[in-house]
Amino acid sequence: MLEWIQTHQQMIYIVILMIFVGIEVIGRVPSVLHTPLMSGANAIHGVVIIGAIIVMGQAEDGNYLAIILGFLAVVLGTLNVVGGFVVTDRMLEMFKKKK
Amino acid sequence: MLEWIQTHQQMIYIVILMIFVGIEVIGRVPSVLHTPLMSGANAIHGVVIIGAIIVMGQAEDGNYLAIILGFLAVVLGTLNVVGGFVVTDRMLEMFKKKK
Amino acid sequence: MELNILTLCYLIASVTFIVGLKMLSHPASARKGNLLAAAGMTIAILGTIFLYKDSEGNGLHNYAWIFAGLLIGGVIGTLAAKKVKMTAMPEMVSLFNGMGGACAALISIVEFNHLVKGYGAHLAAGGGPEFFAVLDKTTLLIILLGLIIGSISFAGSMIAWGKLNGRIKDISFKGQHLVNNLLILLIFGLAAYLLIASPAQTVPFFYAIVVLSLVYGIFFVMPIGGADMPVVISLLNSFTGVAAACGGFLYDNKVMLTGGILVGAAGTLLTILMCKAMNRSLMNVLLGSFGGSAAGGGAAAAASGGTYKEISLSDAATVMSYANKVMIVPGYGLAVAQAQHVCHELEKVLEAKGVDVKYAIHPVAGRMPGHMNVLLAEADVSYEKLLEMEQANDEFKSTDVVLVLGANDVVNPAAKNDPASPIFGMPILEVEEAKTVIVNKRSMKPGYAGIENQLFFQPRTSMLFGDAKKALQDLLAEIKSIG
Amino acid sequence: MELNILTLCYLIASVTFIVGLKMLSHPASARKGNLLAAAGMTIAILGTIFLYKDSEGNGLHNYAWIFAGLLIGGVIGTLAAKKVKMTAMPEMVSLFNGMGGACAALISIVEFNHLVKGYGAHLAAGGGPEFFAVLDKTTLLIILLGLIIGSISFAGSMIAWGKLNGRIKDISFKGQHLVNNLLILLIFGLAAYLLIASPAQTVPFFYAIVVLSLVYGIFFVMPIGGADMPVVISLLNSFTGVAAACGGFLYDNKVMLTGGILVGAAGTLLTILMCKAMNRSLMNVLLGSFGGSAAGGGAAAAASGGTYKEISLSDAATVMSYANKVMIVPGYGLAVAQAQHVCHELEKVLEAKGVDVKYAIHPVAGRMPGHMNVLLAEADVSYEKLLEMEQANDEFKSTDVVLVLGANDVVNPAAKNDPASPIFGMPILEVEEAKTVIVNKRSMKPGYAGIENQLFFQPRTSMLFGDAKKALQDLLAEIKSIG
Ligand SMILES: NC(=O)c1ccc[n+]([C@@H]2O[C@H](COP(=O)([O-])OP(=O)(O)OC[C@H]3O[C@@H](n4cnc5c(N)ncnc54)[C@H](OP(=O)(O)O)[C@@H]3O)[C@@H](O)[C@H]2O)c1
Ligand SMILES: NC(=O)c1ccc[n+]([C@@H]2O[C@H](COP(=O)([O-])OP(=O)(O)OC[C@H]3O[C@@H](n4cnc5c(N)ncnc54)[C@H](OP(=O)(O)O)[C@@H]3O)[C@@H](O)[C@H]2O)c1
Repeated sequence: MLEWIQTHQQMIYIVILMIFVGIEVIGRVPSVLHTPLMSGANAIHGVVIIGAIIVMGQAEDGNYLAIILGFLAVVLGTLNVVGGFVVTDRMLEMFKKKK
Repeated sequence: MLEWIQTHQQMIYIVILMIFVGIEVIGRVPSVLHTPLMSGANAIHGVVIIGAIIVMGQAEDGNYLAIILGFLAVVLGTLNVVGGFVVTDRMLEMFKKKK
Repeated sequence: MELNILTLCYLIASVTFIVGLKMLSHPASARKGNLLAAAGMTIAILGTIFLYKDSEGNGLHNYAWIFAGLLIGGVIGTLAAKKVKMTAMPEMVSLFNGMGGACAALISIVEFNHLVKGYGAHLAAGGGPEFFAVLDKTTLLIILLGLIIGSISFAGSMIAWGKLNGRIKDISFKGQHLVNNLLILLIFGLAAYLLIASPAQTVPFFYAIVVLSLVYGIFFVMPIGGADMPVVISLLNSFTGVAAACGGFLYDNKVMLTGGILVGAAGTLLTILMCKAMNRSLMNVLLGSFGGSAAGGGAAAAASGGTYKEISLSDAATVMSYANKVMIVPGYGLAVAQAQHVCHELEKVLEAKGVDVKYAIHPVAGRMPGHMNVLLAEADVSYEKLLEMEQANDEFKSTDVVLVLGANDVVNPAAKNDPASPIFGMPILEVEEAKTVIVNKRSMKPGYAGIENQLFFQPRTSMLFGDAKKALQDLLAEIKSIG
Repeated sequence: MELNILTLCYLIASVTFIVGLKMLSHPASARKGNLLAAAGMTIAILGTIFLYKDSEGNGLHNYAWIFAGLLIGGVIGTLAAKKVKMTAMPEMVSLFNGMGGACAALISIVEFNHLVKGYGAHLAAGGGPEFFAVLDKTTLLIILLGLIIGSISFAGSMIAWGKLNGRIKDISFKGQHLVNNLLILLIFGLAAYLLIASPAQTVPFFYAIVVLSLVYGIFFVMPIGGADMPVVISLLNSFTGVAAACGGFLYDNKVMLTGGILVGAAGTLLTILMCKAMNRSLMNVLLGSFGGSAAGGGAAAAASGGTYKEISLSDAATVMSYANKVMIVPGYGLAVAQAQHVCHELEKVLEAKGVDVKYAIHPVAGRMPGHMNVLLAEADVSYEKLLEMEQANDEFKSTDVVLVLGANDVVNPAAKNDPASPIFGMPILEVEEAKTVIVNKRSMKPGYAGIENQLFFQPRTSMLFGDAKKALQDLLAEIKSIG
């Protein structure tokens, strides 16, 4: 366990700091923005698409399982990212002040 | 430059995240606390004492310059740390509500 | 060189995520924040496609598949997000969240298959059956975590989606919480077994975990009341964040790690803030006790009560036409009846008569935070006319007529007066301060919290029964006829 | 194993720094936050002493020296911090900050000597004169950065300390800003030369940088008005943070890195917040234009003005004794006269007569943020009696007598009424709303901002001239004699 901390210490620092950042950044959000914020955060975790791209791009030619699952992962991940950002933008558009 | 970023990427992430944390953590401080907060932060950067201890502890026996400078660094660093925390505590003691 | 640029891309993307999320939490900068995060994401995706190299220095292939996937996902995602009705947006978010969870789970499955293949190669090379000797436990741990969390998030989000669009009803059975707890124990037990005991045949165990996680996701969300889905979605959202971060560990990929953890942390806090705005604890929401009892408790509560008086359409039209200041309190009923457009009509007609019309927006009116803002914005109601709770409470004293449209809990004085009430302590809109209160709803039935509302029995209050849209249309006609 | 534990120690310390700083920024948890950070620091220091190993696996030696240093520094630091008077605390902080900067600079000097020795060894081993071929540029860069920033912080803090305790006067000469800019250019030019041009003899250049940095630190702080020192100290504080972080890079030491950057970032923001509270920009403070002009501009302003009336001690004593509510507005003059204890006396005597006495605290009254709170707390004034600006402004209307004690700018109505005034826009205590205002100061001279105060010429205002301590003592005697 201690050794594990030693070898992964940089990662651990990044994770802990990121948790602080995540919590602090949200701290002061007014409740009307809860839903758009949730939606925006939803789009950001769509960054998992990068893992899907790597899986897809590394699938060996004959390995149909990997290709099919990887392809599916890319499609689903893209849905998350693109849909997430677009729907958030639509929500926020509603909030903008009328000229 | 790019290569430098690559080799030090973990450090860079930690630094950037730390900057965000530092800024966010302070964000909502009421102005009466400005001075104690400054004093507390002053004590925290006394962490430089660790560098002084390393310098002192690695000074070769005959190297008087290193020993003297290292010793001075340890003394000054300790002043910063100990004095910093004690003076902050005294300031904050003043703020505590009377029973 | 390429890797160096990719590192820079990821660094930029991480920063845009943080700054974007920060901007998203301030009304003035929210939209730009979303675009900024999207730009960062684009950089990270393009960088990965063109610059990624694995530890042996090989780039990616299967570009046709990758671009096809991006294209299909992108087109469907854009269309779905553009077409969805305003009020159906939480469903949509839930669906997209589920996709992300599924994506994380699929990645774990593929990577597990790689491991198994590696095992095969190891055997073929004459290695012993000690599969686990050749593999890094941390890798397996992370694969399993991503799998479990991703699957739960996927299955849970699908159920939440079904509940929000009404296809799935609340189902709970006695001892369900016990079953759920046993299930999660079983899942983690199996995972620990896989990690520690090094069974000879790991593959079936792995797939058992997949299935059990999916089942747990379903059972987890099933008993929770449909109205609590926004909270559940927010929670599952942070789950998916953690699943994405697992991917970051797996590929030593900083942008996945930071983005995932960011959402995991921010999402968890957001979930808690949402619960706070309803004056409830997260536990209370997850146990489904409050939302669940609403239906049952409701009927009982409606049976009791005092006497109330009704108001005729023409009377209502008259008092509103001759008022100086009218305050409209929209609630869930307005959203259900889709009456926001008629409501805006009414506002314009009254304003033309010189009446000062404003809206009092309670933060948890409706079924998702910001529901009323979004709804009224859709009907082109000007932003300046929407008063937040504190402002509105200052103004009720000087208000002639309050028109409550399908709201109930958010105007229930029990939250202030009755310490025994389940909503006691929730800040409410204090409409009873106004000279006259007209309440439109279809019956005397309670709202979301399933409790009686004394407001309806107060002397200044009169009821205007009927579906919100229908009632407003009739009211509008009456007011116009007054001339 | 030992290294692993040390890593954990550092991780814990980093987290306590963050959490401690966060707690420090909320009144209720501030003290605990300070103790938490101190605990983390202790862990990090002890861990380093006993567990540190360099890259070749050697531990530390010279334990006697280390402990002697810790002991000496610890004893002196504790005594100094315990003995210092409340009002001298900013000086103390400045001094400690300078120690930290000097420590960082010393580390850089020692490490540079190591490098030079390494060069010697390299030559002795028959290496060519290309010193820089064998050394990592990043290391040298970081050594130089730590040196420059640490030295500036040290010299600047010493000047700030001297100014605050009155030993050093503001000195500025024509073109000083130009000289300063040239100086900093020269320093970075030399540093760049050392890094890029690989001169044969680097040592003199290095020490030239040391000297120039010290000179720059002195020149940087010299022209800034003594009253602006809190802002300057806060800025130098964040400098020292960055210098400490350089040490973190040098030794690949995470706790130095995180602690240093944390203070660097938080300190910078704090500096900006401090300037904002005075409605000024950081640039404006650093150029020294405002504080500098105070002395000169003051005399001129005092020459103009209308007519004011004085009040006798006995009249003042009478109106205060028979008032229902008295509000005391403390300012810089109270601190200078050390009149806080008499002031508390006065409060108690009036309260005994049934008068309701409160204090109105302006956020930038005095010469450091929170100055008045600290001062009055020292005299045991109860926390509940201190009203913040907003609360106080709500209460002035219902106040019979406002007693302004050595405050000036913070009650100057020009901040509200006169767009041409340098303090226009600063929120002030609106004492002119009260029935009677009694102002105690020694003369009609202006305060910190060097501008006239119309309040003194208003019909409701009367002046009670004299040193705050003396005047209060006399007032107290009079009130007691009334019986
Ligand atoms: N905003 C959020 O984030 C969120 C999330 C989860 C839960 N909640 C909870 O939801 C509640 C929100 O309060 P609320 O006052 O907006 O709603 P509510 O208390 O649920 O009351 C809505 C009322 O609208 C009436 N209604 C339903 N359909 C209607 C129609 N077609 N026309 C006219 N009236 C209709 C219902 O009475 P009839 O059946 O008699 O017509 C009902 O009493 C709070 O308890 C809150 O805690 C909010
Ligand atoms: N708090 C901070 O963080 C901070 C930091 C830097 C600058 N500042 C600035 O400092 C100012 C603070 O305002 P302030 O109203 O507290 O002070 P001020 O405007 O500086 O006025 C202080 C007044 O006290 C009088 N005084 C001096 N010695 C006295 C004595 N022994 N007995 C009685 N009166 C005496 C002086 O008048 P006589 O000479 O006629 O007696 C002077 O007019 C603001 O302009 C603020 O921006 C504040």
